[in-house]
Amino acid sequence: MSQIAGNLEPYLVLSGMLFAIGSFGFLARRNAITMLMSIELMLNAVNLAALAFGAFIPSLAGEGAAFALLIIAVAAAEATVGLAIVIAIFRNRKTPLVDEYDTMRQ
Amino acid sequence: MAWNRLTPAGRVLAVLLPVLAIGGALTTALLVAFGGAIAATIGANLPIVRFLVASVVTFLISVPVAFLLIYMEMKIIALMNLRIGPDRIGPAGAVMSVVHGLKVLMKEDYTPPSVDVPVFTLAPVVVYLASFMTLLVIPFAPELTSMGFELGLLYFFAIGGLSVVGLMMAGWSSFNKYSLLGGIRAAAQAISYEIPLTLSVVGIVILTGTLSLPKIVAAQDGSFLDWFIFRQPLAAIIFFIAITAEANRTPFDNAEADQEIVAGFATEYSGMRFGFFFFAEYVNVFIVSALFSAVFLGGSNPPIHIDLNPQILIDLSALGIGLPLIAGIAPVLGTLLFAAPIWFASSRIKGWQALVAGFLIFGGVSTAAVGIWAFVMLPPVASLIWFLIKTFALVFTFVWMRGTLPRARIDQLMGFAWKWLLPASLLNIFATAFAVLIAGR
Amino acid sequence: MRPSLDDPRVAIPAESTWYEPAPTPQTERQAEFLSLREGEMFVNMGPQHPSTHGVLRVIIKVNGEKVVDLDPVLGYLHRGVEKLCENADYHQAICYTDPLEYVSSLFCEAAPVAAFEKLMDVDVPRRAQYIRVLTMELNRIASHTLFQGWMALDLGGITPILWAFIERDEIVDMLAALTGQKLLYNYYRIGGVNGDLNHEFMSRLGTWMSRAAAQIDSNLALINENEIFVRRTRGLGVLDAKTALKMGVTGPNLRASGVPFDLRRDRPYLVYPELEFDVPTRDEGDSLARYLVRMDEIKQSIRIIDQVLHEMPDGPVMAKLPRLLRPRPGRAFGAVEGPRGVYGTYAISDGTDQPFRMRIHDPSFVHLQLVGPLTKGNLIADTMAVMASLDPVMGGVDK
Amino acid sequence: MDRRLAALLQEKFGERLLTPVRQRYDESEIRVALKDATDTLRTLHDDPAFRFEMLIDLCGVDTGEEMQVVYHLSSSTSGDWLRVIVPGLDRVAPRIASATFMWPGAEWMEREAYDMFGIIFEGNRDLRRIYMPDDYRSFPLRKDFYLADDASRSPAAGVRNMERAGTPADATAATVLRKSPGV
Amino acid sequence: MPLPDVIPFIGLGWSDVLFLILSGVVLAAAFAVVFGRDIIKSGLFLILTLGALAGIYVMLGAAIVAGAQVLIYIGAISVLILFAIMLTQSKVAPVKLAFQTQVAPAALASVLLAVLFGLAFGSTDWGSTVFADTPTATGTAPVAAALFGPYLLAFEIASVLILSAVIGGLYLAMEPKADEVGEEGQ
Repeated sequence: MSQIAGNLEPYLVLSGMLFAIGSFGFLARRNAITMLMSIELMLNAVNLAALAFGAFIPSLAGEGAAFALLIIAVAAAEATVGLAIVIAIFRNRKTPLVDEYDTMRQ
Repeated sequence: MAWNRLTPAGRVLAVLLPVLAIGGALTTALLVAFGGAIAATIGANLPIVRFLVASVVTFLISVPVAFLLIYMEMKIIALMNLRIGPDRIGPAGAVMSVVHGLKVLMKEDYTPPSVDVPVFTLAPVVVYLASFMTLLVIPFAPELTSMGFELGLLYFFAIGGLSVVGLMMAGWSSFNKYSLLGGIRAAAQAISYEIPLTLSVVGIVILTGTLSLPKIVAAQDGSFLDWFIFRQPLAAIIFFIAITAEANRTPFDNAEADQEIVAGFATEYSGMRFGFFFFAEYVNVFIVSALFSAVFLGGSNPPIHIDLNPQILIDLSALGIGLPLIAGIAPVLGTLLFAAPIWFASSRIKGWQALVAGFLIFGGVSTAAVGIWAFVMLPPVASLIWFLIKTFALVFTFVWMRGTLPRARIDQLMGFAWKWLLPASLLNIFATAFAVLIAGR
Repeated sequence: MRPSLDDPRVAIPAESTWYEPAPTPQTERQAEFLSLREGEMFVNMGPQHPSTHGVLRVIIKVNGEKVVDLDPVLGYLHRGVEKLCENADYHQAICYTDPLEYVSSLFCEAAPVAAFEKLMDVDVPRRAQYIRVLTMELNRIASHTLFQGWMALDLGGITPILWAFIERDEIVDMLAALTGQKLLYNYYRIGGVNGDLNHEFMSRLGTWMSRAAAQIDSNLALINENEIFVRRTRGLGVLDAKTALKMGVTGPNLRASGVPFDLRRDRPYLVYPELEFDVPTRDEGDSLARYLVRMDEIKQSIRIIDQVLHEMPDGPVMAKLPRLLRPRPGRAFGAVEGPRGVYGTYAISDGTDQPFRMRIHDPSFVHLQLVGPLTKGNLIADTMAVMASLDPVMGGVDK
Repeated sequence: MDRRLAALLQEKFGERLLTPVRQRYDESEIRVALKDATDTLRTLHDDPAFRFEMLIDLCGVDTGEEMQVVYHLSSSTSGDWLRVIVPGLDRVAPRIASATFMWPGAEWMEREAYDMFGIIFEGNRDLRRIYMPDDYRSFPLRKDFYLADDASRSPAAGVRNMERAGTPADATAATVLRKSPGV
Repeated sequence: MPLPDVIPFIGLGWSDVLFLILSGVVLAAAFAVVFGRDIIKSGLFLILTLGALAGIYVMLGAAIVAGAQVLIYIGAISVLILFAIMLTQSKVAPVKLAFQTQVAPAALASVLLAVLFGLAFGSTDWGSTVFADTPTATGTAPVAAALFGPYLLAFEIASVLILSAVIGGLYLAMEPKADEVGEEGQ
């Protein structure tokens, strides 16, 4: 009936592509906040994989969602601290661009 | 052609009537031809149809609800201010808010040149969508819940929190400093108050063991002492304050504080896009009132159960041919009955005036009779009426607060959320959990 | 389309200069004001803004929500009344001054009338003096009740202003019965008042006096004990007595800082020395104190009216004066204590029928200077609370 | 009380007063020269015998021949009011020291006097137009600024403009309509 | 007459179409997040990505995770990110290139990563591990059992982490010098 949505692989492929996009953003963007957003994308990719495993492997029924919830909690903490760091650095250095965060050099 | 001589209304009618006639004929023909098939399809896909109908109905009732609340607010605040309020359009100005809506529709929908057009256009839609989508889970009555699914409360908080995204979009895209300040204020306020809002109902979730709103309402069945406002008073207070802030109402309406930042996020909006913000605010007031009455005031449960159990249900089918006769004769007779004493009462009253008055009185009396009959005989109607009474009592409270209180300052607002409401809600959770442990559930 | 901040192709200039070129600073102070530090921006309020009483424009330099600096821009209501008065004769000059402070215009008449009477050595009949005191105190109550409503309105409360308007309406109607005008009374004349008290005024006044105190108390109960109101005004915009004196502050704003300076007491005019009343003062000097001092003054005004009604003598209400007034050359300064402070008129006569120079001193003008110093470091919302508590009226500020 | 003030003023300032102390009703009036103005004000403010701590009013006066600056002071100890007139400012380039060093509240009143008369108060940090727009060129309360009806009845040839683009230096005595040198 | 299981002409099931639409939205919005020039739009597209992902979570039968996703990710984290953007992206914000100098190696690495994932998923023989043919809905009970059973320690550690994050965030975002004027109006 559902050739795509009924299988595990499409979800995993989507997760992998999302992770790759996120990693590109993390590596290539200069803006610290965009990098944080890319990290959120990667974490969501992991979430998606965990949920897919939980949905398709009966022995992991509860574990997938539990993992996803834990990841969301950790992501919230990460975002809070990350944004606080960005704002704190911004207050001193007046720029959100990471390649200008070269305090050690001066 | 006579087209040029037609008034605007006449032109509308000239187009509309043929369209309606042709459309009606086509629809009838289709129904006759495929009626059975359509009915079968609907019957086979009941959940999907139910969802679609619920969505459409929810969307449709959100507008009259907004109109009603706007009228209520205008009139109640006017009474508190010793003014008359709207009194010209309709009886006691009752149609005023509809006219407001029409006015908003007809105004120019101006887009300032420097705004970020897609975001600017999308923002009011997001706000309105977020507020009306939460209407889906409101348990008006046990039989009248659009979608009573298991995670109703979570859904409510999740979707309700989306509106702040729309406010921030509006604030940012308007390219106006007032809007930007309003958007930032809205975001800070929403993030801060969502936490005590969510935490305050955890005690109830512990007690009921469910996140489903119909089940929470069902858990308060019994007398009014079973309502959660008496079992969780602290949670009720926190929840009430937090929903006031979530709905951006006085004294927490800092996001659109007109004395400070003109209209906040809505400063650059006009026409229907402003109307969306405007309606969303009032729909929000209704929704948070409904949620409060469902969670804390027993929702559709009556305060005290009185088992009337009347057996006066008339079997209409037993009347046979008498039914259309009664339906045809009763209005005429009733109208004459009420008109006669009025006509006799004074010689200055003309016959047609007496007839009109009689017809109106008959209409009122028969509507009231049918309402009382339905209230007694049909449990959903009684539940709905109880639910609406509670909800509108809360709406009145919100309007009352707006008429009474000045606005809190933004730092006092944030400090209150973090320093008082959050610890209090945590305390409430601990106390509830402890009590459940002691009592052994 | 707005150019994107993140777009590498466009170099975006400072945000404040996108549409309106920044004005070139003319003074040291303005240069300091116009220099933005990191994270600061200008927010313009007015001349059309919900909380500026009249057409005041305030440019606020904010850092987030915090007000860093503030620059009021005046002149949107400037009519050149002083120049007009120099080109009118003495009677005409009085009615030019009427619309200055339109919420309490009797005081704006009283000051030039006092100055002109000094120039011409006129003795005002005692009954006229009593009538002036009576009407001025009524007008003071009208102004203070309106202030209460404004104060609440600027803090977001919408009801008190409509309740406050009950009293103001009644007083205004009363004065309209006496003077024929509801807003700009034009009642005082050099050497007396225009017409004796009439029956309608007296009967309305009697009815009103019988319930005034209770009614005003109930109005005060609307807002005085409100927790939000008190929290937003207490400790806000504290003005100490020394600064207040240096800044030339007068009236209730000065008395809220603890200086019992009241012209009615310290430099008596008309029949005030014969009347018994207190000068309410507060020591806190914050917005709440400024509000409460005004509310206390309402009660004292009712007390004064009561005494005036009991002691008013009979007699003429106008002194005998020639039709054409040509005072001797000289200078005179007439001052009255108004609801906002000292209204002064400095008149110079050169022997003709027109004042050679007529300087109008308005307290709102002085008090508006304080908005900047008092709001620095507070939030945007506090600007409104401070401005409302100083109670400037733009008609007087802009002359 | 007032007599005492007159004697005190006479004693303190002596020959610095341009005219004897004038008293009329409850007002006392002294005139000091431009060069003595700052010292006089400071003495009046600081001397424990006077303590004129409140500046009630500050204004400029154009007599048609010269500019004057008039201060109205109020004493915080005795309740006396004093008018200090500083006459003899040049009409072409009126300049006087600012009073903001003692009364910061004089700032706007000096701005107003500058706006209306073109009097430059040296030491005022914010001396710019207050009522008139920034690009306005003339000074409306000067006696060489005509109102419309003045312009029409003026004896000079033709119609004169109400607003004269220019600085105080552009004004000449011939354009002044109404002079009162005596006041 | 119920709706057909397979959409005519396309040959895909309803849930397949839904999945394709949602995953298309996810990928397109994620691309917009990463490649967007306007950072505030990147933030808005991030919200779109997360919302579409929540839809996929619902398809996977994890409604509670979807709710948490919307509540926490969209309602809190994204709004926080937008907030930070509004705070930091003032006029001195970048008038320069959006990408680092190593954009090409980064792209190469990401593509390699994607290929690697694809190879790994393709070559893995799930065989008997995957039983379900359609995603099985997860109620709240098994999640709670997992969270408070075997993963209790992880749960507690996460809560401690959040607490420390709150404290750390407060400390970092505090004003460098204590300027108490007008704070809290006390």
